[in-house]
Amino acid sequence: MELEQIYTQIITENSRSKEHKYAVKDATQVVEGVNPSCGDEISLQLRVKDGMIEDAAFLGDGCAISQASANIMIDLIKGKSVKEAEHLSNLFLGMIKGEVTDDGQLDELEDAQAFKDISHMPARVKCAVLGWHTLQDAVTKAEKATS
Amino acid sequence: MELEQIYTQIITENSRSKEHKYAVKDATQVVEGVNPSCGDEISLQLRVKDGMIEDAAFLGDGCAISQASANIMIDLIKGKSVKEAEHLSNLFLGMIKGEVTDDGQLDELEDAQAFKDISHMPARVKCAVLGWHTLQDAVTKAEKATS
Amino acid sequence: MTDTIKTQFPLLQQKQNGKPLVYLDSGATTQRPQAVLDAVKHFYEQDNANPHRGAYELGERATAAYEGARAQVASFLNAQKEEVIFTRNATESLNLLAYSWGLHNLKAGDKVVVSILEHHSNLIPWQQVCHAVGAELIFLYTGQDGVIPDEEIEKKITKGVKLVACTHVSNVLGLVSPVEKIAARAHEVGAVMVLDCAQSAPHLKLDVQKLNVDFLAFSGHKLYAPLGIGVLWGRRELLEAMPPFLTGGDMIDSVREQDATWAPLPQKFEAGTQNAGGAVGLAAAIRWIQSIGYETIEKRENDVYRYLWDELAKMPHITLYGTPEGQHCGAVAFNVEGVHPHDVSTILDADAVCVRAGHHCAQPLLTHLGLRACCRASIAVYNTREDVDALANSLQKVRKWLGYGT
Amino acid sequence: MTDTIKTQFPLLQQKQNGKPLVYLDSGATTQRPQAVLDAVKHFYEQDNANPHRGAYELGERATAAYEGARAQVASFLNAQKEEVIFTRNATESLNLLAYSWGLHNLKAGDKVVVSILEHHSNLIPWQQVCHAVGAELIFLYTGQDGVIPDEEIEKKITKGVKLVACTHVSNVLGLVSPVEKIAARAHEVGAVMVLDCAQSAPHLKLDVQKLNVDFLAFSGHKLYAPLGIGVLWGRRELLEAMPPFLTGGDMIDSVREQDATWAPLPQKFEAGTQNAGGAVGLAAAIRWIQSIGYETIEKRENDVYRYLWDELAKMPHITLYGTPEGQHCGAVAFNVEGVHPHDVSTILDADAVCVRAGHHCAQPLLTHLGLRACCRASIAVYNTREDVDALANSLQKVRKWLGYGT
Ligand SMILES: Cc1ncc(COP(=O)(O)O)c(C=O)c1O
Ligand SMILES: Cc1ncc(COP(=O)(O)O)c(C=O)c1O
Repeated sequence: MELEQIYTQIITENSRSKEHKYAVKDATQVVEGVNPSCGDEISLQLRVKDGMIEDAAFLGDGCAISQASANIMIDLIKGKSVKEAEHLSNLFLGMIKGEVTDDGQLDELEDAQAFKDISHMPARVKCAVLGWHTLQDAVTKAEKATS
Repeated sequence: MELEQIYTQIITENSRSKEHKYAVKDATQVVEGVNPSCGDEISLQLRVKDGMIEDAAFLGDGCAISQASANIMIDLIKGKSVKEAEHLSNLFLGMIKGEVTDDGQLDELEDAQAFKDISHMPARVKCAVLGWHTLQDAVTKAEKATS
Repeated sequence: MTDTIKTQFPLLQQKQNGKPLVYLDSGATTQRPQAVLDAVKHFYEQDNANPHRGAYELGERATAAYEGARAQVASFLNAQKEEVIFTRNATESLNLLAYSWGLHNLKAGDKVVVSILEHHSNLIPWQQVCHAVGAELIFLYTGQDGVIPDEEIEKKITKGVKLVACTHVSNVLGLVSPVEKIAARAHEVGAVMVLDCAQSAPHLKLDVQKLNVDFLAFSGHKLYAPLGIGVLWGRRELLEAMPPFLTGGDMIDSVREQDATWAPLPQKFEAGTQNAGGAVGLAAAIRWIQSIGYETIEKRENDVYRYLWDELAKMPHITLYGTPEGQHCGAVAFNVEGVHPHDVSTILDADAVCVRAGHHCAQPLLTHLGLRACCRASIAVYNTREDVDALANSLQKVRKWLGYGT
Repeated sequence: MTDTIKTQFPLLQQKQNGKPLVYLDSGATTQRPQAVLDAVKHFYEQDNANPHRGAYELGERATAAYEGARAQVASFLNAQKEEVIFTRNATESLNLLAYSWGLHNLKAGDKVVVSILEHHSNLIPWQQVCHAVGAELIFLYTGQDGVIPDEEIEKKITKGVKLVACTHVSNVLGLVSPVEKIAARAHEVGAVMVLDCAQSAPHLKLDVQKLNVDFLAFSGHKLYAPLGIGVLWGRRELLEAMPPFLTGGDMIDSVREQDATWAPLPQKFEAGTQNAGGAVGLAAAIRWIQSIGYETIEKRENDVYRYLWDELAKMPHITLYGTPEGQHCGAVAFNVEGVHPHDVSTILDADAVCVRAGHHCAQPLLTHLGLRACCRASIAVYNTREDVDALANSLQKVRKWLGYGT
């Protein structure tokens, strides 16, 4: 996909969406992530109950890529199990690293597949993965909390 | 002059001569010089009376160039005035630096003129000037002692 | 397009996505003219040996090349050879100062003054020393325009200040600092004055006799020279009184099992095998600069700088930082409304226009200006008005990519 | 004469006084093969930008080139990428350790052990730290043959020793140190083991998993790479626990006016703009070495080394230092009876033979062996038996020049 298309697709759909931008009520996990290359920060908030993500949202500003990626991520994980979220984040990071390339497998990522070509822009990879890395931290904490 | 000739002339005449290698009796100035590039040391000893160098000699080991240069220097300055020694050392160092090139002027240096071409071997310049720099220190001290 | 200066830079001849490369990040590092690349090549193909170590002819040529480079830098700065210390970059020069001068001259209760404009490399070393010895670190603040007011200098540089460290030119705003006033005031209160010339050396003639500072640092790679070579200049008495920083080969007078004595300047501060190839490249870069002349450089760059400022100022949705007043060189900082600087940089890159986005290693300044990040276009002598046009054209597209109407 | 390895080195094709250059000072610095010069040229002509700073394509290529070089070094050492720190040279690597590990881990009464074989660069930094903190510096002595006896290791490396720093190969005698024994003993008493690989890296395959050391340092310029690039490798846990050494741009996580936090490894130790061109050259040198293979290198060099030793041993009036026993590489040290080493070097130079004369930055070793200076011939993979013949022929003349009969 051309860079311009990625941008167009990403923003029209996601980057300026406010849908998932709020503080989660009674959040069980609030995890901060930071992109050292630009200082952008994200606060990921989950409410997990019985292993299910009842609610998920994020706060913070950042570039279009990080915002859109986080927005799509929340779309995907809300209402899913923590295990499932973990699986998706592994899949996403695997895709970005170029380790998972099978389109069949990647279908699960739905809109997040748009970031596949970001691996050609190493300087922006950190933007695309910011939300997902933060999710991994949150998942680890959620699993610890229940074990 | 070819390098081999310099060496031949220098050593046959000077570098292994023991003539000026002794401790000066009742020395008025004993000054140490060191060549930082090889660690070679020289101890220059003068007995100055009424502004005249009554006796001069040196101790220490070193390369052929430094030894020969010191030996020729002692030959030149023994029996001369401190002022004259200072003049000769300025002339020698001027020759080495390429600042004094007039053969007429350099004639005063007698055998020490053999070192003229050492300026083409920058790494060995320090060997050739070791004795002369030490002489300059000694002269300064001698002048201070009488003033 | 066939600018006679630009054509001397091999890297700038490349195309990206079919478009000529427009390099506007010279504040980060410059490109190298053919003359510099050739000089380094010549050194490695003809004269390479370990300087100061071999007494053979090849070794002497290497030493002559290295020490000749020092002489070139010295005359460039109007300084003495022994006062020129080769380092890796400006950062190392400033760290050398912090460790060697700082740790041995500062004590609890002393004050160190820096400006809020500083690059991290002229800030963190002083933070570290101040923490280590218990000294106080004080900032000269600017107004929102990036200018340090006179009162600030009067008020902050007072008795008890032992060192003032300031950048000559801001790497973000391109503004020239009031060095004369700061240095005069520093000396009035008995402080030592350090000038970070990383961003000024490529643009302004430096003369240590006129600058009235005590130490000065810059990097070769921002001055058309290769990476890996930098300079610290210092006043001889100060350098002589300082202990060595790095120790090891070549900086000694003599070594025993339990102690060692140091070589005279400049060797005392140059431990281990030095980057002679880099020094040769720096000397070639200086000769190249001198062949053009700072007068021409300033004229050319001023024209492009003003044009850059004015073109951006004309555009809607663009905010410029700093002020068009006063003396500038190098950098122009800006943001595009509603677009994150990293996105701006990525979008411009699709048009082969290289600008930098981020905090530019000046986080405290950005915080002070109420920013987290911004874009920076920075120019060198090879940049032209065409480069500015390419930037302006590409900037037009940025908001459209992100779905804004205009 | 048309050795396929030697022909790859432009500098070695030159003549001096009409004679082919015979370069026997690779222990000081090696020459560079065309492949290395080309890689650096390519970087500056195509990929140069400030690594880690530009988010545009050119900047990403520069970052990829620099980080790719780190990956190359890591695989060369069988290490992790994050454990590879780029420095200027071995000297800086060792100073980094002394400042960052040493000053923060050593205290009054602790003991540091080095060998008497050390190059000044692996000695003075430890002298300085010991003085600063009040630790004791203890020497492993060799016999007159240059070999460290087992008893010495047992006796000196005991409880209370916190750090052992030792050279892998002596830069004077060419002897390989008993690293396995020293490292095992160091770890037995809980000390950290530092290995100076400046003289081993060009000759012996280094594998940090097998070497059983904690830190290791070497210089690119002794390994066919450009000047101005070196490496410090360290175990991750140790590096992570260490404070930064140089501070400034690129090594931070975030910076406020009064303090800063540090980037993770390896950036924490790489302040300021790094020598990416040098790193690219080092990576190319490693690829070049690997294309030949250490097996071939060792075989070739061993043959020339043995031939060199045997030829000199046969000559009258020549004293060799060290011992022909045991594993050697690189250097052979000798003196000519009645002739000062500097004169030897000058006379050989007239035949275009380059050897080094002096204390070789190992004054305590020379003092220990009862010497003030000596000559050193040192070889690299490009040297041949013909080079040794040229040296031997020229050595025949030395005493005659100085008026001796034979
Ligand atoms: C054993 C040893 N250690 C350290 C060094 C220092 O290397 P550099 O001068 O490249 O820092 C050298 C070479 O000079 C050496 O031979
Ligand atoms: C003002 C200023 N000071 C210091 C530095 C540090 O230079 P370097 O990274 O070459 O050490 C820079 C550039 O990055 C700079 O712009």
